[in-house]
Amino acid sequence: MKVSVQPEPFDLGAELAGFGAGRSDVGAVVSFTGVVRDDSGAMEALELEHYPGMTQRAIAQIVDQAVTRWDLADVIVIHRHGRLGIGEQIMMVATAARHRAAAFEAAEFLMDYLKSRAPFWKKEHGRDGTSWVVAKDEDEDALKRW
Amino acid sequence: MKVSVQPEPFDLGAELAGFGAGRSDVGAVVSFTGVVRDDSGAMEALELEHYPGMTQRAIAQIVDQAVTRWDLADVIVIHRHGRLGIGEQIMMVATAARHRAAAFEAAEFLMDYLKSRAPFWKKEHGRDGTSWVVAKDEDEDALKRW
Amino acid sequence: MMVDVLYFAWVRERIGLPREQIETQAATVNDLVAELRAREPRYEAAFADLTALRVALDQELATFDSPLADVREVAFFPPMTGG
Amino acid sequence: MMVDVLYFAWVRERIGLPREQIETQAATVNDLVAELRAREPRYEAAFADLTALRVALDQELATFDSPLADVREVAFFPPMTGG
Repeated sequence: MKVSVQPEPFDLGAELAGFGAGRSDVGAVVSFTGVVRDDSGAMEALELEHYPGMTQRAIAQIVDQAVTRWDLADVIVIHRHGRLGIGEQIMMVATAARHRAAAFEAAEFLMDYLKSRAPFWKKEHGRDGTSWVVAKDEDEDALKRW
Repeated sequence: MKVSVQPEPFDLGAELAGFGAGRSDVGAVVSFTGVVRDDSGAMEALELEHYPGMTQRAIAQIVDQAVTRWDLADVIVIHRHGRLGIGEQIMMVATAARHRAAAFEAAEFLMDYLKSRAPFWKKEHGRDGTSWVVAKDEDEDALKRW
Repeated sequence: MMVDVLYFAWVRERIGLPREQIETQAATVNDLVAELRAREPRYEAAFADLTALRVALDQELATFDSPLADVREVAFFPPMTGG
Repeated sequence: MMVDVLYFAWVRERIGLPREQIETQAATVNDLVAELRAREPRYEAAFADLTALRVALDQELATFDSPLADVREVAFFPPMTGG
């Protein structure tokens, strides 16, 4: 299990190389990577604020829930904070399991919870000023399926 | 879009590096990697037979269905054949989309269809002999959700 | 007409060859299967349970009642286990 | 009692500071919010709509009717937008 909250970029390939390796019971590895998108065409950067004392622990609790619920051989969560440019990686999740259903479900569960329960706040910096990203009702609703 | 059917190993990290890059409309990248598992503790290798004339085309058709159904910026499917050792990567799928739901759903759709509609057959080589892997009813059932 | 008939996985092993050319007047896949089963016990064994088999015509999945007109390649195999 | 009160995102911007120490006798989060709103218009503005706010007590998500007994750190922020 690895949880990291960091301003630095991460290397997805390096993180996945060797993930779940050396175990004969891993048949499925799923990864998710979140990337800074520019929907308006006027965005310059995305700034991620977080709650330093709480973030690491909140993510670890979400990972614990996933591990309790699915039979996972390994999990990675890396979440960046600070100012990120368009196309930069914001965060990643990886799950290793015996079967694909568990690996997919656990990765989606982790994403749904990280989205609405990990203390991060996104602010868009654009040519026309700044604005806080508003949490979507559908992200809160997504938690209900678990 | 990339579809490759090959006996050689692939480099997951190298495939994902730059996948969906240079586009400002990609917010989510999902990857799945299938790995040779040893459930019995007596397996020595997994052999994948395929139907050379049909495989590439069958996979391309499955990818076309996914692209029609979800708004995907890019897709990778790599599937190996031949003899693979425990822990070796069998295949990978990657999807790039604006939002996470589309990236996850399309990756799961691709996996469900590759499992039951791409012409591959797995044979387990173990200390106690060889046996063909039998398709599971649940894999056929998994197609019904799409 | 002449068709290439291909066998994969345990169908190939049971029949003992990966492909053969067959001269047939079969109208459907089912008719072709009946001709093959009549040949020898190894074919009879391979085609004993059609629910355990799949068929592709010219490299597209098809059903056993599909017509064979203009088909050049018929492949028989067990349910696929990719991924 | 003394509590550390932390503000994040637009709550921090609206109040104009990231954290402060407050001496309070508030029994619940709601009581603390009432005290803060009575202070100055910028607090009144930040806490105008509690449905747009979340609260954490000692770095665990909580509700506005939670008791404050033994709590040392209270954080107010909008719904989270991680991932």
